[in-house]
Amino acid sequence: MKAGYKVVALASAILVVAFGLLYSGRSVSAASTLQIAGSVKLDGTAPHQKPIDMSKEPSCAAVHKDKPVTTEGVVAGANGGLENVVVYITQGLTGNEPVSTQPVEINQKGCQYLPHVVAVDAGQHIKIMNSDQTSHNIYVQSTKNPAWNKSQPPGAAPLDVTWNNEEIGIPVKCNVHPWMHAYVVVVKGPYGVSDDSGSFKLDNVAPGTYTLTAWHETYGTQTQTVTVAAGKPAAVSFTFKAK
Amino acid sequence: MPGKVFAVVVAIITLVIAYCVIAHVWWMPVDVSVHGPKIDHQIEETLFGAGILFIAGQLVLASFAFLYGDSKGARKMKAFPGGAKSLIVFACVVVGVEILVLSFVGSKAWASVYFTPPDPDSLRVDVQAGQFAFYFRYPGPDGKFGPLHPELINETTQNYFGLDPEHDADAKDDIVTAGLAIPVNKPVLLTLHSKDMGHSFDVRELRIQQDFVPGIVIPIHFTANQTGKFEIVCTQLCGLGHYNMKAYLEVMSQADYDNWLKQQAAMQ
Amino acid sequence: MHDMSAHAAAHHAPPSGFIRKYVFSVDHKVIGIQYTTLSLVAAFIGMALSWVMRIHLGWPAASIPFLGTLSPNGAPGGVPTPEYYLSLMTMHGTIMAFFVLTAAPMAGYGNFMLPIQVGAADMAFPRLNMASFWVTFVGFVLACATFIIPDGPPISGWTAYAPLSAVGQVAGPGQGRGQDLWVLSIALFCVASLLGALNFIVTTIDLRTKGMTLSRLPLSTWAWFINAWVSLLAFAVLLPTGLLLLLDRVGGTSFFIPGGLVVNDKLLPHSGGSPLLFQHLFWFFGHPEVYIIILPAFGIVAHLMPTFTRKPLVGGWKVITFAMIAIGSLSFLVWGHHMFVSGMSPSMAMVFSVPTLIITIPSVIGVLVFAFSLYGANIRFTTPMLFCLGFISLFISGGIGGFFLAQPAVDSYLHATSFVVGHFHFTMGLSAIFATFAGFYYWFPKMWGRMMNETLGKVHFWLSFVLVYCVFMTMHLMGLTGAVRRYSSYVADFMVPQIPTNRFMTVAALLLGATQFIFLYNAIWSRFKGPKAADNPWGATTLEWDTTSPPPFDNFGGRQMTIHHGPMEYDADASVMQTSPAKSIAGT
Amino acid sequence: MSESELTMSTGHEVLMEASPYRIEKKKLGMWIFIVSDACTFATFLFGYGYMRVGSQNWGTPFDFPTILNGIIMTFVLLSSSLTMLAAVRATQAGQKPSANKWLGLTITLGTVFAILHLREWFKMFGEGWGLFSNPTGGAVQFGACFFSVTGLHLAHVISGVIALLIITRGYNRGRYDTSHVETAGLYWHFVDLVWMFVFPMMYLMNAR
Repeated sequence: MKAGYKVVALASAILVVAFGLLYSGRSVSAASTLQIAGSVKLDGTAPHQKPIDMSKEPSCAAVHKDKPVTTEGVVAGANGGLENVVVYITQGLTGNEPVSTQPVEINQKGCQYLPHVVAVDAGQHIKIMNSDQTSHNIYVQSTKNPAWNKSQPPGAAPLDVTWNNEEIGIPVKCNVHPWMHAYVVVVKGPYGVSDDSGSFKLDNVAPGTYTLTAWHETYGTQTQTVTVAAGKPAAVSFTFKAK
Repeated sequence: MPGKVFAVVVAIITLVIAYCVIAHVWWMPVDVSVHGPKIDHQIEETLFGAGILFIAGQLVLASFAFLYGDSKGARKMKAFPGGAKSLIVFACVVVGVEILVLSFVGSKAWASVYFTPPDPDSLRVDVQAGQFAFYFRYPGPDGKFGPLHPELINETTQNYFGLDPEHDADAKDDIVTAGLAIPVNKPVLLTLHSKDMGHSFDVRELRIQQDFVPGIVIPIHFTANQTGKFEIVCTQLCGLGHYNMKAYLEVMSQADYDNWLKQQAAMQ
Repeated sequence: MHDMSAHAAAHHAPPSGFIRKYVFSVDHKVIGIQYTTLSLVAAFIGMALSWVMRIHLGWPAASIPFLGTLSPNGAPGGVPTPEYYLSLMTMHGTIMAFFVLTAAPMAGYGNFMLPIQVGAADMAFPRLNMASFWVTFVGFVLACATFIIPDGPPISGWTAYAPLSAVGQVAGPGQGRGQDLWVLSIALFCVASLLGALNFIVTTIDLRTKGMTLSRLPLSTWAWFINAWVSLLAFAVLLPTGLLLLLDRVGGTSFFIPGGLVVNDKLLPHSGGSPLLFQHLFWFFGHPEVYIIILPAFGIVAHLMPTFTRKPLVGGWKVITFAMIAIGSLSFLVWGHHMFVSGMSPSMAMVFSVPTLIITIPSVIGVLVFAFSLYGANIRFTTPMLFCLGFISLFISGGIGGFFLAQPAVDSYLHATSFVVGHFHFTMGLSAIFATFAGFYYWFPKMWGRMMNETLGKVHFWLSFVLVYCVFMTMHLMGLTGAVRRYSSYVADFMVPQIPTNRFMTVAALLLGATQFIFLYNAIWSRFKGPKAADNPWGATTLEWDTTSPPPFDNFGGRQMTIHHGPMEYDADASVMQTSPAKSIAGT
Repeated sequence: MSESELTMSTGHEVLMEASPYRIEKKKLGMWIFIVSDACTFATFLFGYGYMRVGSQNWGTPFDFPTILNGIIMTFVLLSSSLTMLAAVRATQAGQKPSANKWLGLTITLGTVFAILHLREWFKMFGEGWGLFSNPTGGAVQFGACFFSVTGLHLAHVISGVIALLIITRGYNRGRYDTSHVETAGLYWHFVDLVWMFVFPMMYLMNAR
């Protein structure tokens, strides 16, 4: 019986070591492709965003009757963060970054596009879904990619679409509900979109020096260079001045 | 034989239709406008006059088909004694009278809607139609509408009219809403703009239907005499969202209206 | 001159070789059959489109079998998108109004029968005639091609109101290449109709055989002749309208596009045009077009009824002919009644309302003549005669609707409701179709030399007649509730209660469509297996029945016909009608 | 066509009901065509009038040289009508040589008209006129109306010239006869008549 304890102890010891090795191995592999993390700040107070009256579409108005939604031209997040800023790399890429295979989703819910701004790799798939009881039309006013305009009745299968050329800030709108707007940013290489606290991160960045560009639908673009050294994630921060 | 069957079928069809109309199986909705009753009366009068002609015509046709089947020579054929002259006279007189009555009374109804000038102190509301929604603009406290700048129209910032509050004093207090609210028993003057296509302003309960024509401003005026919530729909084909281009008309008491306008002003 | 008689001989010798004989034939009979066949195909296509619309209206969420695979873009999973519904609506209207109702009773039967009825060997300009068919054919192909191109068919309705039809792709799906193709197709159709009308007029004026005075013309010829004039003027206006629209679309002009248009937040570069100009031009064509469709129907019914009632029409050829002339000429003064609520000056509305009401007088006279010609007759209820009776009944029902829509005050409520849809389906749609059916059953023996099956024909009539009322009279009544047309689904709350009504109409419409296959089967079966037709199976008195069925290449086998009295003039006792043209027409 | 020649050659009235207009079908056909073509031109001119009345800043840009050019064009086209008349007379009299002379002259005048017209067009293009551009800052409809209306007429003139060439050739080869020349003459006179509307409405009304 005692031998049994020994066996268990030994086995567990081996397991611990094994897990330890595995873990260290993962951290090593992580070190080889770093990430750029950072945050976007809004300097000043965001302009007044008008509330949206959806009374035209009762089913959607019902969804928001507690807190009316507003326009999303400038969405200021917690502690001065600026939401919906797309950060991507404009210089320094090797050109053979892998296209993310994970499809991005845009949901039409309560007569809003969720999310309001999406970024994708050129060629990455986007799933456009309609969770409303009304039919929307999706008008993609792209210029470097073929523009299209198509209705999606309630309960229709999601649309699976891709954009093959880089294009920044493709306006997407629904004519049936003129207040519905979204933007698609098509880039090559890593990208990040700032969340409600203004923070973002770009994954799988090889060490090197890059020019980062931050794009916002209202405030336009900013660029800065950042160097990603092996071993530690680079931190950057953008600041947009409220106009 | 087929003649008799035809006669019976036509008679049945005629009676069923007559029943549907008389029994109001399908009928007009409640009428909430001051001028509406004139139009309703006109429709009913036409239903009556034309209905008589309809029933008479169908029954004449049916009875002739019933009576004059092929007798294989048993019955000598005879020409219609009245001859063509009587038919022509009948047509000219009966239809002519009908026409005179209808256009006389009808033009009165039409004139009452379109030829009476709007009440000078009527409530003015500006309507902007676009693919695929209506937006309404109230002049605000100053009672003046700011000028429109089409190049400024921007749906992302909800600037559906193309107002420029920074530079136009009159535009500062304009109130833009997604629904039309009006006080009951108050004359209303709408000015219809369209920013893109031809649209139409149709409220069944008001008995008003008027197209928007891009490039020109079309005034229409009416007075609603009952409170309630009614649908404004577009009846002029304007694109893929035509079927869902609508807004709501709310006729309220003056007090409710004032509150509503305050809320809307706060939401600007 | 001698070489010309050689020409003449060559003309009278039928062409050899399949292509010259059946495809690019200059023989008016072949061309007539080509037109009729084209219309038949078009009619079934248009009908299929209406089925999809009806099903979608009755059961908006229903997935329609095969549709998902037929057009995965327009109807993913078989459920039509709103824009696809509008495309179907547009193409249904276009195909039915132009390629069926305008083509079949006029170009189809007219081409085949008019030269024979006036005793000519062919149309005045056979090559022109061939050209007009093939131009029509290309136009039809272009119209159908809109379904194939990625852009899809236009969504602006058969009226193609500017600016929706003029500003291009930004206006919505189908408004790019689709609308371009549509305009081209209509322009081609205009050219073809103009050539056809020219041919009809010249043939009727110049190629009448000895003794075929105007007073002795068969009433169908009269109708085609009057109608040719109306088409000549109407299509001559639609053609330039289409060209101007095309200029606006591709040339960057602004005839129909006003300034300051903002579509999808884009300020368009156009300025100064007028959408109302387009409506005026379109309806100046568009309303005569309605009569272009109904006049041949009048003619066919007037032509058939004496044969089957065995007695002349009340008032002989004069009354009905002058009624048709009056309708034809008044039709150019009424276009404004389509624009009562479209921003035209209200006083103009009253001006237009008067001739619109007045035009009912000749129409009523026509109907009365038809109805009272039955008085004291010996009606032979053959299938063609039944369809004639159906025409009269439907035309009464449809005409009644005119009293409503002719009055601005009433129209301001009924405009753009399903009442209008029911009204024009009765008047220009189903009435014309019934007369076309009557003509088809009546002339089939002459065109193909075989009789059609009477029993199937009668079944076809009874079902069609009842179902037509179920569909389109219901539309009238539903219109009283203000149910708006051109809506693909019931987003407006007040239309939700009409869903059961729509389901009833949908079922009836599907049955009505199914009924037409009885007709199709009857036609195809009789074409090959039907009993051989005599030269004059109906005992009619016009020239087309005084030759073989089908007629020889030169129509009368070299005989030069001479006419001694008209189709409705009889011997001393005017009560009995000749049962053989031989008596009324002496061959020389 | 040969059908009519049969009837014409053997005498229309013998076999056929007399044409109420006593003219054979080719000519009648041309008359009918003229009726419908007149409607087409009328539509264009109606559109022009509608545009003109509807716009505030129409402007009358044509200076004297342009009007002079227009007058010369009018003169050329009118005289071509006369030469056409002479050509028809000659063919009726069966004098081939003089018929050829007159036909040739008509064709030349028609060509000269077209050349003058195009020259003026290109001059205007040079000044910045276009279907949707107006260098004087007036209504852009001007270019649209001017070029579409005169363009339609020019197209008629050019196709008329081509038709005349073909007919002259056929006439000399004996393939076409007097009736063809007469029919062509009808068309040519119609084109002139239309110009009599186009010139005042498009040029004189827009003269400074």
